[in-house]
Amino acid sequence: MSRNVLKIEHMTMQFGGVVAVHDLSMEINEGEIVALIGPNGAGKTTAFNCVTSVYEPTNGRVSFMGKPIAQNSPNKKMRKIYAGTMPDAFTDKTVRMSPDQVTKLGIARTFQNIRLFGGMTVLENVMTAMHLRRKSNMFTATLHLNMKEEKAMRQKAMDLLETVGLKELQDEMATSLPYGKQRLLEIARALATEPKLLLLDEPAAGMNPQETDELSAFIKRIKDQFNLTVFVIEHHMNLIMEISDRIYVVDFGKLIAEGTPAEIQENPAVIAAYLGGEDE
Amino acid sequence: MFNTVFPYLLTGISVGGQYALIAIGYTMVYGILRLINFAHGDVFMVAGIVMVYLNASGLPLWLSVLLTLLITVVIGFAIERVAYKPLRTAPRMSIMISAIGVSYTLQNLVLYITGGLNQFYPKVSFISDSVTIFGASTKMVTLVTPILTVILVVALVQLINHTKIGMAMRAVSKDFETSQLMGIKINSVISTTFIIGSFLAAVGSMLYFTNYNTVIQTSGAMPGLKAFVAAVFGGIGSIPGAVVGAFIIGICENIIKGLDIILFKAGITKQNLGLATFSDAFTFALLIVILIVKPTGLFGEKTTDKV
Amino acid sequence: MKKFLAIVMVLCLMAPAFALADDMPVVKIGVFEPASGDSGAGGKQEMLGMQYANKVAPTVVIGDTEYAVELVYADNQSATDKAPSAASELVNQKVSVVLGSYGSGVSMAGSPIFADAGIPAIGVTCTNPQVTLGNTHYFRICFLDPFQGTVLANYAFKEMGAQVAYCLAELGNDYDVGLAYYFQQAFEALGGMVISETFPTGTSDFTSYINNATGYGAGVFFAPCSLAYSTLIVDQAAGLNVNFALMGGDTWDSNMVLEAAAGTNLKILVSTFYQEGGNAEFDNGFKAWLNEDAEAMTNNGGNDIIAAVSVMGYDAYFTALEALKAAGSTDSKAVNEALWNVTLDGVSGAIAFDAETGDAIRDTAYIKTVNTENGAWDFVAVQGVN
Amino acid sequence: MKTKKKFNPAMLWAALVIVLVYVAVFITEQLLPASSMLFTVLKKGATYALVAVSMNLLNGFTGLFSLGQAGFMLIGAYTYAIFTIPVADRMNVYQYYNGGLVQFAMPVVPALIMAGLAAALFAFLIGLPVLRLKSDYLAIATLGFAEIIRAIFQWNKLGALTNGSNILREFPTFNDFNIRNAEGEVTLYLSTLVPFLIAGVCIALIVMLINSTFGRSLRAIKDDEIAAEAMGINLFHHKQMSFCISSFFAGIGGAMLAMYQSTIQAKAFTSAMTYEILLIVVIGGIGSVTGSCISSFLFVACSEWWLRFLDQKQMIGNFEVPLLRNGFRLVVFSIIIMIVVLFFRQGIMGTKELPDLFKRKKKSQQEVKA
Repeated sequence: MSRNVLKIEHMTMQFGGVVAVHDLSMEINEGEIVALIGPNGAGKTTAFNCVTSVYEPTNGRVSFMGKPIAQNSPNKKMRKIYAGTMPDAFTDKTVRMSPDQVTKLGIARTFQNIRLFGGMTVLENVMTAMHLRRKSNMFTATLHLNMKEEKAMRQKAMDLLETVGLKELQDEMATSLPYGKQRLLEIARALATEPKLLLLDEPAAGMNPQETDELSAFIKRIKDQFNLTVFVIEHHMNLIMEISDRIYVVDFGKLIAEGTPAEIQENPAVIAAYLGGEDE
Repeated sequence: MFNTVFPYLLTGISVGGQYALIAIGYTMVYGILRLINFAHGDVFMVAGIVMVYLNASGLPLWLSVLLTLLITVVIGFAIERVAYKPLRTAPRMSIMISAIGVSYTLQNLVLYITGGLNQFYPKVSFISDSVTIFGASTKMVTLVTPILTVILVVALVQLINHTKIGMAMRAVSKDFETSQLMGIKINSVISTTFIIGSFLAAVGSMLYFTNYNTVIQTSGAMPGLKAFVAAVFGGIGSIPGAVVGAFIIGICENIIKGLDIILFKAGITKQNLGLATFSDAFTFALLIVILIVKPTGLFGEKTTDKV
Repeated sequence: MKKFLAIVMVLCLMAPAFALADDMPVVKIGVFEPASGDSGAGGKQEMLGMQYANKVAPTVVIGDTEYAVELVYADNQSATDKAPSAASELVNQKVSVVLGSYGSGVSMAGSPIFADAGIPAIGVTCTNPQVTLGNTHYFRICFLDPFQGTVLANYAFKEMGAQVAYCLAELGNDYDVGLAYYFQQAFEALGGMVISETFPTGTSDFTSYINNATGYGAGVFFAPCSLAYSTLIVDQAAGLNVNFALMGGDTWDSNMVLEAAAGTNLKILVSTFYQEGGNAEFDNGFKAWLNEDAEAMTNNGGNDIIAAVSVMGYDAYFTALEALKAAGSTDSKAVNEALWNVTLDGVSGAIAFDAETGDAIRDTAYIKTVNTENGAWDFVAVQGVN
Repeated sequence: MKTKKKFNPAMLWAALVIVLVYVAVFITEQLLPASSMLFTVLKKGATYALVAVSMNLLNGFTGLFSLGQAGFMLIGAYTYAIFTIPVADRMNVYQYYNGGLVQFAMPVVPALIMAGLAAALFAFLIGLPVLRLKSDYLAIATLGFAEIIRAIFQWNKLGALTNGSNILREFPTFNDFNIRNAEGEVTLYLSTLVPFLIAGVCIALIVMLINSTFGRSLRAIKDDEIAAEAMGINLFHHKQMSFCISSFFAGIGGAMLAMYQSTIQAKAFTSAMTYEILLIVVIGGIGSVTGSCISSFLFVACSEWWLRFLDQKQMIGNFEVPLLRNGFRLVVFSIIIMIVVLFFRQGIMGTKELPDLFKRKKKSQQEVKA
């Protein structure tokens, strides 16, 4: 088995009295495409936010390439209302990183509700994401002494845009693109940070069936091209079943199943959760 | 010790009461529009000027008072309609700039009308009188202000909690768009807010200027800023917060002014350190400390960004 | 709508200034005074003196030609940051000589602009020594703070028997701070104790400062501040039933202080340049003019009590005329040269300039007190340094 | 696939316009009398342009709503003044403090840089706690800090350094850049060109920063903080950097203001000054450097020059124009501002820059041809 890229151990995220993620444990290995599915409000995006350090998990540990990037246990105040499991398992230390540090380590993400930089062109959006890999400092950059680097950045950004098929639109304002293209741009932007692990939050949302079909091929292609491990949240079952190596299913914050696409399709708990979900 | 500190406390409470009446206007508008209404301090000043001119025209005092309240309310209402309503869909910054513009305009208009000279505020016989309590002399208005403030605030809280318009206000401050969809007449709610704010500013201005007897175009700037700080301090959007904040700011400010002598009398310092220089600065220092410790103020509600 | 507004705005901006047409050649005298801000009231009273003087002597014979004298106004807004552009405006209008200002800070702020343009200025009631020190273009017809401070300190210590004095000055007001400083020096030299504090611009609540003075057991409360604040202090001190005397410098010599003090039991002393009744001809003429001119009356605070600063403004105007006559030309450099030797027997006393600093040689000040019953100034003493 | 940098005629035109402006300033200064109000406006305008652009860097490009500009200008102005007052004059200036603490004088350029650095240092310290606050709260906190700075500089106990609350003067001003002959007559006027050069260099640096990879990151923060952070941009560092740089240039702007006014006093650096600059930024267009520059000249010209006639009685023939008296200028001015704020929300330039103007022209020409 290949190397472990992301490991989540007993992660619980509680907002006040609401437990959004409840004792979630999962592993993602190098080169895999792993999906996290579940009904609306099951805590999928919250899990993403914990992995990318937007939120600090209430309890549990997240490790990337064997190194903890987030670890926490409920503090005094939280302990009184804590509704999760194993409150004493991770008290040895606390690890807290900012989202940009996590990105620097090699985790990039896209957003469910597209968050492009509206005031910028398509090309600039991608170039902005390369900022973290720059070698120039503020002075050299201001005095434009980093022309070589800047040129290389531009070139690489163009290459990325070509990969996602947006090269022709490079000078358009990002927000003027159609919805599906904006999603692709988000992926290009995430790729520009040179990630090892790519988190895709509902990449097919708002895409038409044809675009969705193209997307699954596209994800596989970039995975190979950039040596990625992919962690994806999605509602489009066809897409998930087609691309995923393994699938985790959550409901009400809790992990209810894991396995290959074929296993999941036959799992009664999953079926119940989804049918139950439709009743709501 | 008590005798030394008490006069400052007394002044502080009085000043705090005046700030409180202005601070409510700031806090209510912010609660609903998320707008720092920079012009509010100037509405307060204009109320003072209106009173001066009405009184000079020979009207009886009670009529001047009533007309001042009415005119100030109309001005507050008009400002909202002219300067803020057209910008409702504009970015927050634009509307704030518009507020600064209104403040600028009001000050310059008053400068033009008065010729930049101090105007003497009419004396109101009863509340201008001197009284002595616990050995400290003060004006009657010092005692009247906090009491009147508390009465008005209690009335306002009743209005907000137990009337239909109050309910609408609360709804709008929670979620502007949804309440609009729910059929609340946003514009009338906002106008009501401005009317209440201006009314309280007018009452505040009467108490304030009776105490300090002169009005000039810049009279509103400092009290306005202080009241605003008080509103933020107490948690902007929260009426009890604004009142508590105003009293705290008022008292602290006056204690600082007297701090040198208090320390001196207590034997802590040997010489005058000139700490009174920092009476205004301290207000802001206090504000910054509270913002850092509790970014939404004493009674403010916590908000989280949705990702 | 937008287009229309844009056009209207452009028209507003482009509207030319309409020039005065007159047959007689014109000599321009710049009036560099605050017409707004904290010192606005005082500045206006000072301007009244100049306006009245201009009415009394609307023309001047320079060389062989008779010139009409035009007063050119620039409002320095009592602010040191607005003063330079007001001064530039006067320079731009090509005035021959400048009068002003009320307030030392604005005078100092405008001074370099006049210096660069080579225009002389006659300080009317700016009493800080720094106004004229180290330059050759600024003159002054009033006494100075070291003198005034000493006079007041002497009076407070010797005549009133005060042992402790409480000084209160506005932060960043050179007039206040300077006068308080010299008062403190003199008072402490006499063996008294001085507590000196400052208040920030825009303060309206002085009760805590007054409480401070009471707390220190002050015998005199010396607050040489702008008129805007002095009336507040008077009013609030009255409300607090203080048992010390209030003392002010020349800025307090105003009917507005009288108004604020009327009907209270305060003791208020001020030092000033002139006492009404000193020159009957001027007094009568000035009062008659005030009563005729409604706007002038308003600017004087609504009554015809003569402020000392008006007298000083009047004298400054005639000093300028003398200088123009002596120079024999309207060229500002010539006027500057001529000013050194100008003498004038003014309403406020004889004026001649010190050959080094350009300050008027003066050795007396009037001390007045408020008669709280009839709301008028009562003359107390003419006081010199000794 | 290759990304050749295309020759851009719009940029060339823009550069040409800028050069022409400088040449025009230089020539006008030699021709017109030095007393002309035009130069007052140009000097103050250049100063305000720099400060406005520095504020725009924060408000328009980084999305940080800061209202502390006056405080940083104050630091800059004081630093400049304290270090450049000739030793001989110190006894006079520090009249109550025995000549003051500093007993040397620096040349102008190092003093200007010191002014910027001092402001940046304060900004760094203030930024540590304050920049974690969001939008309005940040605005209030920075406003508060500006007030605190003002109080500190006015404190009597620091008088040996700051001259307490008293006026500082006698330091080199713009007029000292004029080249004089032995008789003291001016042979070459540079007093307006110099502020243009100082402001020009500083603004050019800001523009270059905005167009660098750092500038992109700042704009990203403005557009979406969460996304920017997710793209590996350290929010705090970049905000702190932007805050310090903006303050650095505000400090230099403050020093220029000191040079323009020839005297300075802490009292003048109130929040009203910050509001004025904010108005300039908004009128010019939030996020447009060109707009800030143009509007600062217009703003200064209106407030100091073009509208002055409204303050005095004017006669057309025998008809006295009504309403005109002291203060009317400011009324008209504030109404103009309100009209701009309400009806021309984008400001003069929106988010366009100088080269964009030529680009658009070109496009429309093409359309005509087609």
